[in-house]
Parts: sequence; C-alpha cells; structure tokens
Amino acid sequence: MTARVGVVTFPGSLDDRDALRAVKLAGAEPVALWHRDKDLHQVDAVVLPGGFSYGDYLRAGAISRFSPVMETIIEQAKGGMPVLGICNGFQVLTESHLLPGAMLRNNHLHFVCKDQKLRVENNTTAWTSDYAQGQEIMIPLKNMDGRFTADRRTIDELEAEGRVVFRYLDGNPNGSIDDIAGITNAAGNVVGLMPHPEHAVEPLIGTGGTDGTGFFTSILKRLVNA
Amino acid sequence: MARVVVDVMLKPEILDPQGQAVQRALPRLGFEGIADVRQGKRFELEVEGPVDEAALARIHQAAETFLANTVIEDFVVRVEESQ
Amino acid sequence: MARVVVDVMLKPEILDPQGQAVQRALPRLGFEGIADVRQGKRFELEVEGPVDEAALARIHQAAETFLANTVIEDFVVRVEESQ
Amino acid sequence: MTLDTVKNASETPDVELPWAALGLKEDEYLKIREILGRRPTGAELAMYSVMWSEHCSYKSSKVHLRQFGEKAPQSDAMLVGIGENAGVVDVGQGYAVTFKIESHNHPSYVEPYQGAATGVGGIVRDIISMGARPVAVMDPLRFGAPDHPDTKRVLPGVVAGIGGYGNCLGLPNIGGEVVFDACYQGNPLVNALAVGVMKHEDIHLAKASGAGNKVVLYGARTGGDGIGGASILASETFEGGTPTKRPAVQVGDPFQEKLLIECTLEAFRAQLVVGIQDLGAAGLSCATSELASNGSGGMRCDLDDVPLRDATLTPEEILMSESQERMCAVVEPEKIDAFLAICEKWDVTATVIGEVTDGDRLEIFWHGEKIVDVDPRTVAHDGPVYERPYHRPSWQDALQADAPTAERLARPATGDELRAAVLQLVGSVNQADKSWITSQYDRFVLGNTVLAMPEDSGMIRVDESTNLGVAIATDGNGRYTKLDPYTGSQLALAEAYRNVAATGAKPLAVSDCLNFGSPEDPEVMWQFAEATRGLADGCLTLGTPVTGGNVSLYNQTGSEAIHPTPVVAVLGVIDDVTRRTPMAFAEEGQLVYLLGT
Ligand SMILES: Nc1ncnc2c1ncn2[C@@H]1O[C@H](COP(=O)(O)OP(=O)(O)O)[C@@H](O)[C@H]1O
Repeated sequence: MTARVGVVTFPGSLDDRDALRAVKLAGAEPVALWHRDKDLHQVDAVVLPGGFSYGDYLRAGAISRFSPVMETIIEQAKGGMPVLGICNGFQVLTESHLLPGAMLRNNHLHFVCKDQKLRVENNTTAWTSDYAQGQEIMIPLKNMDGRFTADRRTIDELEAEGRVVFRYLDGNPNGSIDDIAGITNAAGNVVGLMPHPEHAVEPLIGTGGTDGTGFFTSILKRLVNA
Repeated sequence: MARVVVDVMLKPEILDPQGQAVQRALPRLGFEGIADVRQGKRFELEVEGPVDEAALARIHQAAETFLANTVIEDFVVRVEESQ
Repeated sequence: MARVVVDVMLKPEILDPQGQAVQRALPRLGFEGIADVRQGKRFELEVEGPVDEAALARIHQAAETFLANTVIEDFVVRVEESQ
Repeated sequence: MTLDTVKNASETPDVELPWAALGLKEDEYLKIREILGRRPTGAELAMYSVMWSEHCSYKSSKVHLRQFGEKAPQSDAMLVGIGENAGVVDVGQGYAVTFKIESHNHPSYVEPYQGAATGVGGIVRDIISMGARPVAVMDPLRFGAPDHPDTKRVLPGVVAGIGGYGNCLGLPNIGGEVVFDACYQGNPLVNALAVGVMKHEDIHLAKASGAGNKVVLYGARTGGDGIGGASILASETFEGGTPTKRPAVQVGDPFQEKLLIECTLEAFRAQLVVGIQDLGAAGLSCATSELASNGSGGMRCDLDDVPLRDATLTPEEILMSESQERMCAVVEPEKIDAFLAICEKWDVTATVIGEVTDGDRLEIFWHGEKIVDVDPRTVAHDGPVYERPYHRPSWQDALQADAPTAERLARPATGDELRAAVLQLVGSVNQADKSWITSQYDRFVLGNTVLAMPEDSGMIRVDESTNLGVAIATDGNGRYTKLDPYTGSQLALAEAYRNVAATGAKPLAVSDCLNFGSPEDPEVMWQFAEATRGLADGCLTLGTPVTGGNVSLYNQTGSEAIHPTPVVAVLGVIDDVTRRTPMAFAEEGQLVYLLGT
C-alpha cells in the first residue's frame, strides 16, 4: 500500500505540478485537488503549493484561505491530517490560523530568488523525520512576502516548544523574525515554510541538489507505517 | 450609491519597511521635517442600498475577517459622501 | 506632532486588479451588496513642526512627485488630528 | 451624438474625418476610401488606422523582412514559418517548440513597471495562441547611463515589472541581457522573449472558418486602455467639446493571464477551438480582422456584447482598446457550452460576440446598426508598403576609421598597466554582476530549469521521461552594429549561436527583435536594411531560419536615434539534458582549450 498525497490547485497556484512530481518521485501517489472541491478524495496528507494564488492580491494567501477545499483541510488538519504549506501554501496556513503569525513583505521590498541554506531545527514533525536534527540543507527560496512575524509571546512559545522547524543560515533573506524559515503546529502535523523543497528533488534541476526530497520521503514513511 | 472606506494599517509595533523606505527617500528628494511614515491600504467600497447600521456592521465584519489580517493589521471603517 | 494623510488611488479609468479580486471574493464570503471595490494606498506622515500652508504645499509636492505615480494614480492630502 | 453607421457614411460622403490625428497619411486615407468605395465610418477608420500603423502593418520594414523568407535555409524543423503569431519548430519526439521575441520599449519609458509587465504579458499570449504551454521567458534590456536619474527611475521599475508579471505567471526567467549606454537614455529597450512547448498535433492557427461558428471573447473586460487616438475620433468628430481623457497606459493583471493560460490550454486539450487569436496591439480590430481574413468565410460581431469595464466607451474605442489579458476564440456551436464551462471553471469571463458567416465581409454592429462593413483582408493584410529611401550615412567612414584597432589601442606594457586594464574592464558597468536583477526573477518554477543565470544560455527540459530539452540565448551589440550594421547583426547571431552550441544543444532556429530609430531617416533606414540583410545572410550560412520576430522603430529622442540594436535569439535542441555543458569548470585538473581564431 502506498500513501495518497494531495496537492491543491488554487487559481494562481504555480508550483502545484512540481509538488505533484516531488510526491511521485518519493514513491507516494500524487492526487490533484481542486480549490472548489470540498472532497479530499481519500488523501492521507495534503500539500498547499507555492505560487501567487489570486495574484497575491489583498494579502498573500488571504483569498485562497476561504476556498471550499480549505474548509475541509482546516477541519481535518485539526484532526491530525498532515499538511505541508510551501511559500504561498505557508501564507494560506497562517491566514487560516492553522499556524500562528503572519507573512509580510520582504524587508528589502524585492522579490528574492536564490539558493538558500537552512538548518532543520526539528526532525520530529510529519514532514521532517527523514532529516537529522540540525542537518543543513540547500533548497531554493523565491518570494515577495516571506517575512514571518508574530508577537513576542507567540515567538517565545514557538521557540520553547521546538516549533521552529527551519531557520535561515548564512544571512536572513527577508527580515523574518529570529531567522525563522518554517514552523509547525503543536501537534507537528501541520508544517509551513517559505523555501521550496519541491524544487530540490532532482540532481539536474533547480539548485542541482536533492535536499528537498526528505519532506516527501518523511511523509511517505509516516503514512505507510501508520 | 454610498461609499464606505476601510483603512488598513500595520499595527504600530510591526516593522513597516515600505513606510521606512519612503521616509528615508523624502529628505533625499528635498522634503525635510517628516518624522515618520507608515504605509497602509485604503479600500473604497461602493455600497448598494442604504448604509445603515446593519450594512456598516457587515462591512466591519468583512474588514475584520477578510480585508485586514488582525494578527498584524488594524482597520477603521468610515462612510464617505459619494461623488 | 500632526499627522497628514495622503490617500493614493488608481485613476478611475485604470484597471484595478486588486480591487476586482476583493470584489469578486466578497459574495463568496457571504458579503453581498458591494457594487465596486477599489484598492489604493494610504500614507500616514508624522510632521514635525506646524502643519501650515507651506508644509502642506510641500507634502502636496512630495505626493505628486513621489508618493503617487500620477500617470496612473490620483491622490488626496488631508490633515488628521494626531492620536 | 449620432452614430456613424455605414448607411450614414454613404449618405454623407463629405464629412471630414480626423485621419491625420489617427496617424494616417493622406494617401493612406484616400486608399481606404478607394477600397470601400465611400468614406469610412468612424469605426472603420479606427480599425484601419491601428491596423495600418507601423507597429501592426510593418509598412516600413516589410520589404526588407521578406529576405528572411526568401533566403531561408532549407530546414526540416520548420513547422510553421513567419507570419503566424509565432513560428513553430520541430524538436523531435513529437514535440514542437514556439518562441518569439518582442519589444515594449516606449511604454516602458513612460511607465516602467506596467510597460515592462504588459510586454511580458503580450508575448506570452502569442505563445498560448499557438496552442503551446509557455515554459520560460527571457528579457534582453538596454538602459541609458547608469548614473542618470532617469535610469534610476526606469531600471528598477522595468525589472520589478518583468519580475512581477513573469513570477506571478509562473514562468521561469532563464536569461537575458543588461546593457548600459547613453544612447538608450530616452529610449530604453525592453525586449521580452517567451518560449512554449506543444505536441505536433496541438498546433493551432489564428483563423475563423466554418459558417455558424461562434466568436468568443474571453478574459479581462474591455476598458479604455491605450486608446488615445480613438478618443480623438470619438469626441472631435462626433461629439464636439473636450475629449474625455483616456489613459495611454495599460495596467497588467498577471493573475488574469495565468487563468487565461490554463483555460486556453484546457480548451485546446478538449479540442474545443477552431481558431484563436490573442488581443494585443489594436485589440479587437486586430483579432476580428485577422481571424476573419485568415479563415474562409466572413464574420459578424455585435459590440454590444463585449463586456466593458467602463460603460462610457464608444464603439470606436471598444474596437481600438488595448486592454490586456483578452483572447478571441472561434468555437463550433455544439461545443460552445463546453468551452464556456471551462472558462467558468477558471473564473474567466467569456462572451459570444459574433459568428463566422458565409460571406467574405467583416460586419460589426452597435445598437443594432451596422458600423463596419469591410473586406477583412484589406484591414489585416493590404496595408501600405513603403520602399523608404535609404543611404549610407556620410559619417560612417569616419566612424569606422575612428574605431580602435590593435595598433591604436596601446597594449599594457607592464604588470601595473595590465592590472589597471583588468580592473578597468571588470569594473565597467556592462561587465558588472547582474544578480541584483536576476535574483528578482523566479528561475525555478515549473521544475524544468536546467540552465539559467549565470549561464550564457538558458536551458529547459521539455520531456521528463526522455530528457529532451531546448536551449535559448539572446544577444545583441548596438555598438558593433552602429560601426557596421551588416556585420553587427551577424555578430549578434553568431554570439547567440555559439552560446547555444556551447551548452551541447544543436541550434535550430532564430527569432529577432529589430530595435532602430526612425525609418523616415534614410540613414537609420540604411542601418535597418543592412542589419536585416546581414541577419538573413547569416541565417542562411548557419542553416537556422528566422521563425518570427518583431520590429521596433522610432526609438529616438529628437533627431538622435539609438544605436541600431538587433537582438537575436537562437533556439537549439538537446536530446538529453543530462549531457548539457554548464559554464563553470567542473573539477580540478581539467584541461582548458581555446577554440577558434
Ligand atoms: N535582464 C536579464 N534577465 C534575465 N537574466 C539576465 C538578464 N541580464 C543578464 N542575465 C543573465 O545573467 C547572467 C550574466 O549575464 P552577463 O553578465 O550579461 O553575462 P555575459 O556577459 O557572459 O553575457 C546570464 O546568465 C544572463 O542570462
């Protein structure tokens, strides 16, 4: 038996096909989900992909968050279904309050596209178990609104509970508080990050490395062993 | 038709690099004496029908749940005469 | 310190994709009766010293040359009481 | 305000129309009268004036561009040649690639962000209208002096606009150029290239055939964008009083365009489309007349059915509007519901505005009255053709004589001089690191980017299972071309060709953007004629046909023209992208060879 991992397409999603490809390369069964369809088609986990859903108009992720598919995802995520939000997907997760905080315009006010080094700060989430604690990985980063922010109490709580999952290394690319690149909810099933693991799953493409593969193999193992 | 304006600004404690960029540029352009600049959004809503308490309450709710992200933003709703 | 607000809106004849996206979303969220939405920018300037005619004229000029892109945007300058 | 109907035009032959204000020459206006056998209506005049403009009709350049066809090298790879929205090249394994480069120079000077953004939008629509999925963009740019205040306004705006639009569309930016030269001060060059991939059987052409088939306008609503001329027509002729101010600037909506891409490709896949045309310059005037003239029948449209953003638009303005993110499709009546359903799925507004008819006329109606009745070919294809006079500039010899030669350029004699020369070279702005620009562009999206910055050529994987790929490079050198236009354009071609070949790809085809000054200046016209001849000869020698491109004239400030700047794009194919050769030395101990002379 293999696991079914859904990838949602919102209007303006861009990295949905890449995420489906990454799921497939990891050996899981990719399932395309549509924003208007409440039905998750028996998937075991969901990826909210990168892109500019609704053009990032109003705020990144703000309009998508109200789509029919998100109603089901919010409900099931609260019940423990693993959800990964990449970039725009992370923005959707904060807008839906599945993850705390909010995403703001990069402090330098430019779109930034680069190979980004990260440290895996927590390898106990549903999406990071295939990494070593403290492992350094290189995956692409590309966004306009990547500056994670939250009030001090929330940040202290995230830090104290080990819920900061990824931290930027070698320079903070967007002014994100405490170099935070990704976080998880208290249960560890919902993870959001700005950089793009789905662009680092083939040796030839993107950064030329495969450091992003671990996200998809982690979830596969977790689901198959469950 | 009546116009309702919703102003959305980042909360004071949140860093506003857009506002800062403007503030830093102003003296270079020869505009002195501006101590601080914040940049936010302004929404102009053209409302069908009367802008009564009920309508304003609905717009307030739309602002709270949708137009503003209250984790980082504050908002104000006010009625403007239509042109 | 006094606050001067500069509201910058796209000219009425210019396409406003952001406002349109908001307008389209509102009914889906259950907010009916909004005929049109335009989204613009709001700048809050904290002015040192008195906000007299001369100061306002300078801000007007800053708005015209810098805060607004008058090829596609209109702007309004107004004084607000400081909080 | 009375409506200027066809009937009215026949009955009032002496009414003066503002043809000059619309940019027509007197003989052109007379030719329109001759074609119609009467004076044109205001709406007809609007259509002819935009379609016969330099931009749409290539009236000054046509006689020279013919060489690209006449001297085209024999190539089995050409599936669709010059003349369509974009040329199509066979890359093997059943795949075809379409690519094209276009300019958005002047709008980018007026409003850098929107000008550049809508330039990307326009070229991408050309690609989707061929039936291809766009897979990458590139952006060769030219700016004035780096420390000039105008450059500080234009450059960041252009870069943000290209990034803002391309990133939001989800197209990787795989290369381009940035060149600074004072000659581009008032005329920056913003060229944009897009490349798309399809299967052979998916190639679509812009034509309307089959009486009864429906004409569907879909995408953004029509507003008053880019119709300065039409408002003159609307107000002066028929209304009096002051013309309503209409914006010349178009604002792009990349999100809408992303939906257009998905919706169009889904309709193609479902075999719902007979013909298709994007709406760019000249908007509906262009789409209706081109679709009708390329098909077998006529066409009838009702402008009342065009969804408007601004209810006050006149019919002339609707015909001329350059609102972005719109497409026009011809669909069989029994498939129309399925087509509209796909549009609805993608939240794209779609409206039937007319149908293909038995006849051979393009007829357009407004409030039930006929306001256009023309042979569409006369609008789309029978525009004026000029044999502009040209001659070699009197200063050309002096310029060439003044060119630095090996004898006249002192060689560094000492270590210190060498060091100074090297520092001067690497410190020059045209050699500078471009990553401030390239890092604002997404080069990873779609997950098929094999080569992008800082490589000399971009490379995209076309098929994941076989690793088939294509490489593209764009190059151009205005200084060389000014010194010798014939050789200059060949050098641009040769450089792009080498850059593609050096990746391991086999160069197959060429697209070009010819950026020049005013064709009414015989010396500029000579540059154009020479550069075009050089490029055509070079393509023949190298065996790479020109599949399409774009001409941008009138790039000048007063009497001062930019350097003649042909920008050449070469596309190559590589059977296996894993065998590509990147630029960097891979490991220690490898040998370095210098090839050529
Ligand atoms: N406007 C641009 N858009 C995208 N990529 C660009 C642009 N300008 C330069 N580049 C890319 O940056 C890299 C370095 O460019 P450049 O310094 O011009 O290289 P070279 O001098 O070798 O041609 C190349 O990969 C080039 O494609």
